[in-house]
Amino acid sequence: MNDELKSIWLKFFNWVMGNGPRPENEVLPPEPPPDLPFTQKPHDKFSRFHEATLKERYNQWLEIHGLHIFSILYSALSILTCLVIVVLLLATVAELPPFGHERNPANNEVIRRYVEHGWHETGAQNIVAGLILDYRAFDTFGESSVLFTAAVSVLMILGNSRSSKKYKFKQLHVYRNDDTILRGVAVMAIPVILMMGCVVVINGHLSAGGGFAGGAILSTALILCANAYGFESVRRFFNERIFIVSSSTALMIYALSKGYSFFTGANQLHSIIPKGVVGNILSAGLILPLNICVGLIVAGTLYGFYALFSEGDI
Amino acid sequence: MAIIEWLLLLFLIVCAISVSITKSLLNSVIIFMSYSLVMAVIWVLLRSPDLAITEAAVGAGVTSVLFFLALRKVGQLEHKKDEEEKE
Amino acid sequence: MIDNMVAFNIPFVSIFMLMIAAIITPLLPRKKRIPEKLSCLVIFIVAILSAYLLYALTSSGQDISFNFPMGHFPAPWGNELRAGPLEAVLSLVFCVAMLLSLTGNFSSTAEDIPASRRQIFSVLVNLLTASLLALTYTNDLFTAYVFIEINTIAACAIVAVKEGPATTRAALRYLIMSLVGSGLVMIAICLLYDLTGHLLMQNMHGAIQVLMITREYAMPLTVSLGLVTTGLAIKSALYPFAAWLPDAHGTSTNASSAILSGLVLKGHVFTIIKIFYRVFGLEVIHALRMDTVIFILGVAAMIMGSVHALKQNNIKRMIAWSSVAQIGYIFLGVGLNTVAGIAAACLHIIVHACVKPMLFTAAGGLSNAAGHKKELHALMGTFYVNRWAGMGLIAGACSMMGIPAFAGFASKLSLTLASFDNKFIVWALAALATSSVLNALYYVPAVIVILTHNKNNPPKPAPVTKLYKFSMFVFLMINFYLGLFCVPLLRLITRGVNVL
Amino acid sequence: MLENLLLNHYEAAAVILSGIGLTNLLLQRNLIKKIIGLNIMDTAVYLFLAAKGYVAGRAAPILIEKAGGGWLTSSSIYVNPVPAGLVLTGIVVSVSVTAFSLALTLRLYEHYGTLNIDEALLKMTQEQEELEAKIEDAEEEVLA
Repeated sequence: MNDELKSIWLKFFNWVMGNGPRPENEVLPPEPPPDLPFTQKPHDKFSRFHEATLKERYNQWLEIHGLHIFSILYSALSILTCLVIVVLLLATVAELPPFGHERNPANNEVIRRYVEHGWHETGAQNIVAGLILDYRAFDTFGESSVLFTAAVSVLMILGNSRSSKKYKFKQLHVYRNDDTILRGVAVMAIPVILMMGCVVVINGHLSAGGGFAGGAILSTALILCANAYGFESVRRFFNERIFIVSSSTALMIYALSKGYSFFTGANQLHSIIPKGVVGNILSAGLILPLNICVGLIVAGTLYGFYALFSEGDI
Repeated sequence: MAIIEWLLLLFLIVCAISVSITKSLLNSVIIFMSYSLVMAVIWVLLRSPDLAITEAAVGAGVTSVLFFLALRKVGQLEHKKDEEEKE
Repeated sequence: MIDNMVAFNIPFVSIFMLMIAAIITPLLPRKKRIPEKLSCLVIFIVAILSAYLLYALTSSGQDISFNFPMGHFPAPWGNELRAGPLEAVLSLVFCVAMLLSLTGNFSSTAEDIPASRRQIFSVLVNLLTASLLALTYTNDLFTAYVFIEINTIAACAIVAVKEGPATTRAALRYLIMSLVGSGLVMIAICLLYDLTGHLLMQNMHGAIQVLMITREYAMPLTVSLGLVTTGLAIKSALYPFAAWLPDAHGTSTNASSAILSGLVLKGHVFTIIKIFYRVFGLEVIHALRMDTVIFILGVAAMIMGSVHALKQNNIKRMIAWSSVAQIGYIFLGVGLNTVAGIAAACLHIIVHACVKPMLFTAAGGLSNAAGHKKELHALMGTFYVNRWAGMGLIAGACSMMGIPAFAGFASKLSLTLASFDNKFIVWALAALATSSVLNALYYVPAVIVILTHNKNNPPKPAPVTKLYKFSMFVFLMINFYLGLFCVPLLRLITRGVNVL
Repeated sequence: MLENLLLNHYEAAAVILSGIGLTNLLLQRNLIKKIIGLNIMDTAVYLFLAAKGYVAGRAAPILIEKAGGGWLTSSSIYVNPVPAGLVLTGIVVSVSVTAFSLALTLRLYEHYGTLNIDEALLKMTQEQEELEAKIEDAEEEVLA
């Protein structure tokens, strides 16, 4: 029994350390250069009297042992830093308000208003959706902009490497006709995934989920489609142009509708957007259209990341 | 219930440490993926279903896929280089 | 409150205009450099709006500042923007400096960057300006975090916009240091939220005052202040954390270097000032001893930045290290921990935001005249080829040395005056003097080199566009204006700090 | 102190994790591991925030329907929704940053064939020296 446990532990340990049997395609970190062998030639008899100065000796010693010592120092330094940070933060945590207590400073009048009046002020059943898309919508607009910024930056850095010969990356996915199993699964799975993504997006104000989670689910359907039928077939309905147009348009609708709401709110004008009845699909004012916009942006962007990383083009 | 919480938190810490010490990049990405999944479970325990769904879809899904793709690309180049050297 | 409804909406309108410009730019045609022209136009409009806001806030003679609720819910339930004279001045300066950095380097951008990337470059410039304005105006700590992240990604991307291994490496290094910084800021925001239960600055301030009186949670408060300061100090390249800066600012295209050095660092410094002044309050900062730390780091940065700059042979890297020294001046002012010190620091932010883009634009013009070489000895005699760039470099160097009638003199004078009623006066004056001498030691040789006639290998005359001359002219005018008429500006800033 | 730590066990675990992640981000020399470290740090901070929103014995912040119609809206039923909102924003930010930094890493690998940022610097200086040597040779040839 004990031996079995030991062998299991050994296997796990080897796996963690990366010593176990490896698949062929596995990626290894570049090997550190081996310690320099003693390349110094033996001194001939005449030069024996030449005393190496201290500096020369030090340089020789450094050449031979420097890398090793440097790596040891490096690890020691990292462990030390880690310990210092952790101990400092642990000392801080020990003084923080207790976990899960209802009289903590964070549970104040702000939270009470969100919970008690959020449903008629925003019209959303999911308090978190009302919070991020109505009370604190500016943050969420910033968040979508972060995603947009990352999307255009990645497009700039990795884009167009399929067409130009300058870069070495080859296409990873070679379209194969004989992958019937994957295609069979994809035919069944893609509609289900799409439907589930849509449900999560559309019910964002009623239940857990919302635009971001739903968009991520939608993007997996696109990724599966690309894997089963090749990137070319996805490119028929979703290419770089459509990617840019759809994300920009969705973000634009988001910005304009939320801008209208900010403007009317700050100037105390009457907003024409109805709140609806809490609990219905068509309720919660702007939250439903905003969730759909966010879902579109996220689905497009995440699929775009996938395509850019694997092919260098959308 | 409390024991499960402790076990999950301990698992997270073990994952984080093994990510830092493992030598194989593929292993560290796989460990990170399981870390994200356990994090999603912890968020369910902390009564935040929105976060759990998002983390499961994004942390364990999309982020790990991006890491795998990056590794694959690096590995592909490595193989290509080997071939060139053989030739 | 403010009665003028147009001025009331300006902070919101300027941020949203820039955001919307960024969003539609990918849809525009690439021909005739339309995307870049659009972003210049939008930034120009925002500059005019900010100038109007400044006029509306100060014309009545009273110190006015107002809150702009983002949405139908007032604070502490929704997000808020806040604008006063100081915010208006800063946003005006940011827009003007951004605009001039773009127009001054219009032709060098076209040489360095292919057309498809230039479109995305203008998207990133718009986003960067929007995030700077949002950081200036925001009244909410979490909104600040989100826009810091936009700022980080956009800043790293405009380093990487010029193709090539060196820029990629520099951008990656910059990104990693920035991410460490934003991670620390995020931890600090979480701690502060847990201690106060608010994210809005003035509510946090109230809660922290109560905590200081009851002496609860002293340790977490100190740690969170330390973390947020360290995080933002990494992003604004305070000395021990500035190793990433010369690579990033030295290798990128001229417009990017000018924007990064002149503006991006300043956004983070101003965030630190806001957190010190509005969230914690000067007494709390003093009680937690953070002012001394900041002061010492500022002095170290002033000296060490110049020492590093002395060693450089590449002119862009030299100017980049000089930025580290100038950031030290700003932190010196913040470390004095008085209203006068913070006003002097803000004046130095403005001065540096106008002078550093001018220096980078001038260096770009000179190295263009020397056949794209950036080594100092290669620039010999380039003054006589591109006189506008030469004059820009000379004026910038004079300004950095603190010669009277140039912009840098004004801020150094106000820093000196601010340090008079402080216990660190000797140290502050010694540091100011040493740093000025060190500045002279590396700027004067550069000026001498470009003024020496190169008889063996004279630089070939390169065409200088009208836009370049115009931008350099405006830069020089701003420089002299700041040097000669800084007193009303300083008074305005002091009023702004009082209602910050 | 130890009792407090046991009481705040979620926060304690979160700060340990964020310390590990931060150290990885700062001191690992492999870029992919640095980025994984970044992700660990981010999720750890989010764990900290989510733990701060939890209140013992309360339900998730989605309104529950009353038996006879209408909604249960007493604030003593639901946990704090603010941290959840902040963390949602944060997750998006961290996935964007991850994608961006991985893209830069791939470009670096294309140029230098290494994932180590210090080795890249070494190779860069070597390449520059070789380039300068070549230029000098060419100049000498021209002169000759």
